[in-house]
Amino acid sequence: MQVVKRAAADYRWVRPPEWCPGCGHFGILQSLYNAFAELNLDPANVVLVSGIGCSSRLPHYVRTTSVHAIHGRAIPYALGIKLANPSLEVVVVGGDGDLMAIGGNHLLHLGRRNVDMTIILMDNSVYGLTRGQAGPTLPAGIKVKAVPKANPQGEINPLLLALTAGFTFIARGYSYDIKYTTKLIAEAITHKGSAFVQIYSPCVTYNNVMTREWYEKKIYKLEEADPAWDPVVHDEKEVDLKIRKALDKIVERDRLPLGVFYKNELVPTFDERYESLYDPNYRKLPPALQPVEADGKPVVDFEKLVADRLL
Amino acid sequence: MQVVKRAAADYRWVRPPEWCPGCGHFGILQSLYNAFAELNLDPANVVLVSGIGCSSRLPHYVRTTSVHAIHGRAIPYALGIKLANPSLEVVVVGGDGDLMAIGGNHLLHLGRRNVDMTIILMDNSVYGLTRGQAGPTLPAGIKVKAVPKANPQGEINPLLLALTAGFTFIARGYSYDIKYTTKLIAEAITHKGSAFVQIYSPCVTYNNVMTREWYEKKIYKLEEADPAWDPVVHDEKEVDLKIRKALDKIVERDRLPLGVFYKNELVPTFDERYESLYDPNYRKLPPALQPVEADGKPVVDFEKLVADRLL
Amino acid sequence: MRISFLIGGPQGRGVETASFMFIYGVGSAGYYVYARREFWSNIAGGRHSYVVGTISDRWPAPAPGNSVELALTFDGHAVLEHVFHLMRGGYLVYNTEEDSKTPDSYPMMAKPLAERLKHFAKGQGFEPTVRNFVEYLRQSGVEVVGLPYNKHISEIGRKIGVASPVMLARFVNTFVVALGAALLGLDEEYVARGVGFALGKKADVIEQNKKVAAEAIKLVGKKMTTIQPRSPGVKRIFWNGNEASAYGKVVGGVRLVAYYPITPATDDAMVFERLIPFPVGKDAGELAKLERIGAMAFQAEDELAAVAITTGGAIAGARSATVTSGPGFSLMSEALSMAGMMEVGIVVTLWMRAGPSTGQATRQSQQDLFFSLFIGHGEYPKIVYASGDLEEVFLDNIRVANWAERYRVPVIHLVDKNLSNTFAVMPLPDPSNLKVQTTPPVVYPQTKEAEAYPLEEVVPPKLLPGVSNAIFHLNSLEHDPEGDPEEDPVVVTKMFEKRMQKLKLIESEIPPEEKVLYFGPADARRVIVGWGSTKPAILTALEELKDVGFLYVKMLYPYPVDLVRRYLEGREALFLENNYFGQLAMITRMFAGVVPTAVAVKFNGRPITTDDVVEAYRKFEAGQKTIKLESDL
Amino acid sequence: MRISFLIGGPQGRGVETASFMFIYGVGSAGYYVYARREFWSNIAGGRHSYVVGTISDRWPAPAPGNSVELALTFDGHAVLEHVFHLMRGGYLVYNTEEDSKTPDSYPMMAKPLAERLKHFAKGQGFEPTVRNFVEYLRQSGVEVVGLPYNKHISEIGRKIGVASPVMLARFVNTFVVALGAALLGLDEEYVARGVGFALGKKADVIEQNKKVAAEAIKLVGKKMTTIQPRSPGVKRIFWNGNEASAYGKVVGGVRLVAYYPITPATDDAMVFERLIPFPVGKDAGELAKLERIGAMAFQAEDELAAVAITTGGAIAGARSATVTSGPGFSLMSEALSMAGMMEVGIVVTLWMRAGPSTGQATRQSQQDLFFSLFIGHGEYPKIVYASGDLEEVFLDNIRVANWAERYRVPVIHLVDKNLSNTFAVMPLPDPSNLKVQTTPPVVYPQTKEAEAYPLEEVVPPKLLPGVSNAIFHLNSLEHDPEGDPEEDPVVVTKMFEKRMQKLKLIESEIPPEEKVLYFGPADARRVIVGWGSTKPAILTALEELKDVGFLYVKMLYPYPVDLVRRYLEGREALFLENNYFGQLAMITRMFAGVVPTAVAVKFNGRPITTDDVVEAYRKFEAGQKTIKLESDL
Ligand SMILES: Cc1ncc(C[n+]2csc(CCOP(=O)(O)OP(=O)(O)O)c2C)c(N)n1
Ligand SMILES: Cc1ncc(C[n+]2csc(CCOP(=O)(O)OP(=O)(O)O)c2C)c(N)n1
Ligand code: SF4
Ligand code: SF4
Ligand SMILES: [Mg+2]
Ligand SMILES: [Mg+2]
Repeated sequence: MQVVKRAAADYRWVRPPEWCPGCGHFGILQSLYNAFAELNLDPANVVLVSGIGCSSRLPHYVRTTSVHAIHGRAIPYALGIKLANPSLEVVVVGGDGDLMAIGGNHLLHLGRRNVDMTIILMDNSVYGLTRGQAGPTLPAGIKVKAVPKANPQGEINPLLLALTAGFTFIARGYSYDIKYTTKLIAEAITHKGSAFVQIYSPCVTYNNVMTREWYEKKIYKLEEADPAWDPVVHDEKEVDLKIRKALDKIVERDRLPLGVFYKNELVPTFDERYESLYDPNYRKLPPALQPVEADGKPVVDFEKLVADRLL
Repeated sequence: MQVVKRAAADYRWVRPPEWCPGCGHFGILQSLYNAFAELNLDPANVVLVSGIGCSSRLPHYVRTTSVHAIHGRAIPYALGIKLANPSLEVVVVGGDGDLMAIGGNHLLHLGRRNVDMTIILMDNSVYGLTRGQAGPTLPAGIKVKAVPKANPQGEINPLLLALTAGFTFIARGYSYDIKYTTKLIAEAITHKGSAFVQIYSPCVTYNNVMTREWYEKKIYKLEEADPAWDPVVHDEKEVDLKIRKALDKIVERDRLPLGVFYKNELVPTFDERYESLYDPNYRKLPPALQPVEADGKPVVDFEKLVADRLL
Repeated sequence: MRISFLIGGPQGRGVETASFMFIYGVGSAGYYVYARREFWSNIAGGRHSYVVGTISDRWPAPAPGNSVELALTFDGHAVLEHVFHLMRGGYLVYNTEEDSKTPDSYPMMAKPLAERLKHFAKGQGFEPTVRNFVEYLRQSGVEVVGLPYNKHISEIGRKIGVASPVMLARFVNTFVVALGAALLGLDEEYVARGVGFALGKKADVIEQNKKVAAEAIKLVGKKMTTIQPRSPGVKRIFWNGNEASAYGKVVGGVRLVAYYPITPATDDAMVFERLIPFPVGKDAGELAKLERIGAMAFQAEDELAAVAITTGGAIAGARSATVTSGPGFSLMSEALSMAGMMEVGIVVTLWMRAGPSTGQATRQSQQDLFFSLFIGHGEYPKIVYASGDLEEVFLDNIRVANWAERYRVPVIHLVDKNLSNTFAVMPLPDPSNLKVQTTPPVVYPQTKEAEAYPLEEVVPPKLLPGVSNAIFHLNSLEHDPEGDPEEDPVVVTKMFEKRMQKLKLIESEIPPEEKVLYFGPADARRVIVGWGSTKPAILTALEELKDVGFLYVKMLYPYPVDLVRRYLEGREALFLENNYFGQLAMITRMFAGVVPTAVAVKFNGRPITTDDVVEAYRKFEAGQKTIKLESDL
Repeated sequence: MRISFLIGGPQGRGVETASFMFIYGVGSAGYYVYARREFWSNIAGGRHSYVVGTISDRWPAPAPGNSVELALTFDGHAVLEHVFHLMRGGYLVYNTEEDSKTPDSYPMMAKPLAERLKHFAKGQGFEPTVRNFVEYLRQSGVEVVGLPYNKHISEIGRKIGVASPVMLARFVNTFVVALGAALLGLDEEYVARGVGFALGKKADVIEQNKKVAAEAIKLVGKKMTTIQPRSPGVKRIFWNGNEASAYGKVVGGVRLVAYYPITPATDDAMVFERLIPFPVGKDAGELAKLERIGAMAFQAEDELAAVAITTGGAIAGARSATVTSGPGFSLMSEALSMAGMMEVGIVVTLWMRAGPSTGQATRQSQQDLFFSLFIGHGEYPKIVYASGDLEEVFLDNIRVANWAERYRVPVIHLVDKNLSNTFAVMPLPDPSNLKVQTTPPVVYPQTKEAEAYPLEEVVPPKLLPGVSNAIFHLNSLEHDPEGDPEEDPVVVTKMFEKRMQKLKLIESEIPPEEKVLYFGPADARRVIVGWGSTKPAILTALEELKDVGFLYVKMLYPYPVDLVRRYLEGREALFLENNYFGQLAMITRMFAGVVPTAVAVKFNGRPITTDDVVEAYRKFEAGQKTIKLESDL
């Protein structure tokens, strides 16, 4: 087979994005194109999965296979796809409302499985598509443009949640910094295990508080602030230390660090666990790729299957 | 009014518990009776709320008002009760399956509101009532009695989740240590804000790994190991430090600390926030206690209500 | 008097604001307006949005049909969208600066529409430019007011001393609205009132826009009509369906609304939230000493939580409601079954939109009738009730809140996208004929274990935690009178029947006129049967269709079998519905055994218009049994 | 030949194991057994559980009625539970050591039952002791075998050299089962086979228990009958409904099962999981070289995830199913609507139990028919199909897996608690008449943007990520052929109709004999109409009720209107259902316009028995229109 080298433009779908001009989500889309090109992913082997939200429309602007599912459930749909065919490159994108409010439980339970897929949180701290209500990452007391009152609910830190969930790659980017975001997304995709990337992505229409200016005053890069920063677990024994170091940065609130907080490829992935516990051929012959009949006859030997039940 | 002093037995319901003999849940039940008695709670002013599970049957064994709701939703039912009438003492009990698997999202979103109520997790790392499947706190690779294969999914640390969620009181007990568990529950109930108590509660029928012996080899008490242990945030400035200290203990895995990990009463409760942002009379005249009509006439002045819309 | 209009332009860029200006402006001249908004399910990004409506000197104002007399367009895209929506003799206002554009100039125009337009132009032998379509309209008898908008606005800016492009851009709304006002013979004062309503009461803003309006009006040489400012003699309100619903909740005593945002339901909750704390009336009994009272509006993490919080609120004793649309309603299935089992009365205001699944989030349908009737596993009593216009939306909110408390069942209140986005200037409804009916809680003098589910009472006593001095157990499991789990077959049967007896109780207590209404001649041989928001269109069509009856069904469950049978006995019935299956027709067959003569359906995401009703009826008269409606305005 | 039996004792303490021993033991003597388990919805704690069934030399073995000929009881509680479940001439085996106990001695006995027993004893003029009830039974013509169990077991222990109380306690099951074997004239060999099956094949355990059995058998002086060991001449299987379902999935090619535990569905998934990896057959084409192949069994965090994972699996190309019961099914509403919209074929095996809400988690009902038909917001195509016995459960699993792939719709496979807990020794079904039908995926030679929803094809092409070399978009929003969001009214209408045409396709392709079956005389004037697990009881009753037909409906949606009309035309129809509303009767009226003559329902959480069918039919014959069944075995 001929090796194709694809460019970012090769991942652009025919239809143009329908976001408000200036929306942070454009930056993430561009970064995704770039990362896909950098990794030269086969667009027919990538499955982009999303829920519902402005952010969740992203797959329609990308030239890869995609599933635009229902609100909050992108992760389990993606998971089903990946479980059935682990050779696919599965990437989930979604908003803070989608992935952390209604979809919070699936995020929480994905990490602990360490399935080899990537979650990209397009975080604007509001519900864009339903016209500007508070998202779960909006701090208490802030009143955004379109709602009548200030937020009486506190915020959740997505990275702390990812760590709690057991994600083995945890990073944070900023949508207007396309180069950096590209790098983080590419790293997340190549990571072996469940990867989580939060990307600050201002909603220019409804979030009049957490704006470009607001973010740019607070963000900094981990590796710039501390050139010795090394989030990678190189040895089992380092796990506790690296988790504690990551936590230390994750709970930072006044300034907002960007970069990779934690990365551990020593945890077995779900595939690996499944092969050792259930089915040694799992990756060779996964559910989606098995023939189940030959000339209409089941491939399974029924009598052998029920042997211990026969009288 | 006459002051009644109630004893633990005053909270015992007429029907006996229907758990398997030796089940850890008995210890929690007794601790709850004790704590209620210690605090002398009015049983007609307490609402015990649960979902579905062996653990969730607990309210039927207690002489207080209770709501035995559906699987995974105890928290939002309890929340609705508390929001409508904040003067009630609302306590949620439930299993690891109920509160952390199907109900994980509600736990995640309760903490950030800091509503003044208590969650008691009766943690046996299995699904008792459905006959022994893996619960979300069962470590990967463990095979419990009634299931065909070892667990391919990792565990979630309930305390780390509680901290992520924003609970302002976080503690862990052990069901066979009734005295200690009583103390923790009483503290949780008196805490001003959202309180979370995890209680190890072995399932003698299905969890043949995490047994009494297993736990008793690992548990220790924070304040015994470190007499200077002080989980309380006494000053706003201490928050970050105390969170980091709590995290340090929460992520401990080889041994299992019991005790109070974190306590912060400086965070405004939801009532307080709601009063300042929405309704200054909220606690004086909450939704459940307002008359809504007088002689069949609405108490609200309709024309004043729509004044800005009249032509 | 009746003038139909539309205002169209790029979504999210002021066309909604312009519509408010126009409607309020016309309203402030003493008229009634009935209008509806159509928009795409994304925020901005260049899609086309419009408002279509009717101005009238009487109420109810007629519902719009498939074409209008006056079209105010913001850009060429809007002209192209509405080429087939203009009446002969109608007026088109448009921007000549877009004359040379074609469907392909508007990347956000729906591709199939662009293709249809090009195909049409080709058939007519012209290039598909805006100019040519306008010319085609002119030849079809449409009066055209074409002006170079930006050029004029710049000139006006110069006159009134505004040069910044940002500022000038803000005048477009006022400019277009003023062109409309000019055609109606209304002066700048009314445009200014619209501006005041839509942009806020700042005097300088109003003054400046008034000047813009005055200048714009001068640019129009024609007049469609002259509508004289008048005094309608009644108090009027400008609101939409979401707002009517929220006001109904407040008046009806709802004090807890938990919700998760979803189109087109969110605004019901957000208006409720905005209104907190509410003004107290003079006759408010013990509350009268307070100026304002509060309530709980709560944004939940999802709909599973929203309905549970709502149920919790009701358990504690607050009148509680949640608002949602199809996807969220689906998520409430399990909890509704529980409310039925646990005997907790809650209200779910269900704003139907076009499904299945995410479907068309901002489009109309009545697809969720079946699902509302049978939602949730297992069998339990409930009420399903539908509103058909804004007055009903308001008043029915009071009714359903009463019923939820009275019967302790989940009450599903069916409304839809069409109602949510209906904007009307209409007489202020009078809620005083409708009582807010509550049940006092049981209060024991001494703490007491109480039966939550006594077998002798169809509706359990109102026991409230912290109020009743009672200790009681509520349960989602099948239970004994104490509320504790029970599987004894005898008790189980009794408990099941006790719950189901509520259906009979509901049937017997709710008066017939709140269940079905009949319009038209008592002896009509043919009857149109409908429910929900098709009501105004059907009533409007009835003015044209003589000798036809209209059986309007509000109570969907428990189904008013006897009433429906009585009205349909011996008549031919055309069922008219905004869904695919003809769901009302089917349940009528199931519950009442009445076989529909014909069924007309529309499932393209657009509401049934007055013209649709007439078309369906003509086909029905001609003997057609299944009729598909496809108009697109 | 037919012997009915029950085995009752304290739940969670061996009575289930004893039942397996007994059933397998009798089965190993060459007989068929059809039995059902009843238990409470908590794990242990002292509730009463039992198995009731029939032994027969033919298959289908008759379904049990409301009383049995042989009752093996473990304790006095069990005697009291079954006082009214013994036939005249039947045999009761009980422990005389409990003679002096009364209902109040058993704190876990359902209070209402205890009250009824005490009331009955009072009416009869005796103290409510176990002894007196046994005496009452004796006087009613029941043969009693009363033995002091523990005394005998200790003695036997002494004989065979076992003294430890723990060990002795383990012999109770064998002891009681052996007493039953004695009455049936079976020797210890068959008890030992039962022990081998229930406790494992360890030779020493079997040997020891065989000795216990031999001793126990000697204690019984009476004999009901002597059933001769026989050779039935066909391969037989011992399984229950959950297992039959799991085997059906494996054979039918299901390779991904995602689930969240729930009674009575869990075992379907857990058996599937246990069987991984599966043995490959010799005719397996390219797979034949492998010995075993794998599959994915996945325990999700909740049912929202379970159904989504299942759908994801199907999108990737695996035959995928989820298993659940009412509460979990409710949570799947939104995702089912999406599967309909996105055109993904999945199977939901719905194990119905008694609702509403948590209801009675371990009890029987057919309450979820309505909900299955109309689950999820919006209108979309689906299939709802029901199985009525274990063979059907197995074979229908293959059918529904085929259909999900063929039509790309959600398929809801209705089974119930009654089936899940039916244990049978029966002929091994032969799946070879049923094809496993798959569609090959489209594979492009070169990467290509492909239409996921071409308008010309009712069922979309099978595009698989990573396989088809295709780039395509799937969407829960209304979409154009490319799968991108579209709200153009013309395209929307076409897409909607295209999806709905599947219903017609399904109707035309699935053969009539897979939709309805008719039993009994072709010219019967009266017909019983039923669905699902009432089938065996109705068929058994038909042997007694001459001249009656039985119309058995398997396809519930799309409803087989023509077939049902044809069979019911001109006949009187009694609908018989395990729910409150008579749901099949109602949908038959809705879809087919057929008015049921009478409806018999049972909603106390217990299945409809053969005696119930006879009772209902007698009342129907006598002209009763609505019949409530209340038997409790
Ligand atoms: C079950 C369900 N509930 C609610 C909605 C309505 N809804 C659509 S998008 C959205 C939130 C979007 O917010 P987010 O995920 O943060 O994305 P953003 O638009 O901010 O990018 C909501 C609540 C829905 N589609 N489905
Ligand atoms: C929606 C729904 N799904 C599944 C169930 C079945 N179910 C009942 S209890 C339970 C889990 C119980 O586990 P846990 O909460 O840990 O309590 P435990 O029995 O271990 O105390 C499940 C899955 C249900 N009742 N409802
Ligand atoms: S509403 Fe906000 S998130 Fe949505 S497209 Fe516009 S700017 Fe982006
Ligand atoms: S099954 Fe486990 S959790 Fe349930 S009652 Fe028995 S021991 Fe307790
Ligand atoms: Mg967002
Ligand atoms: Mg548990």
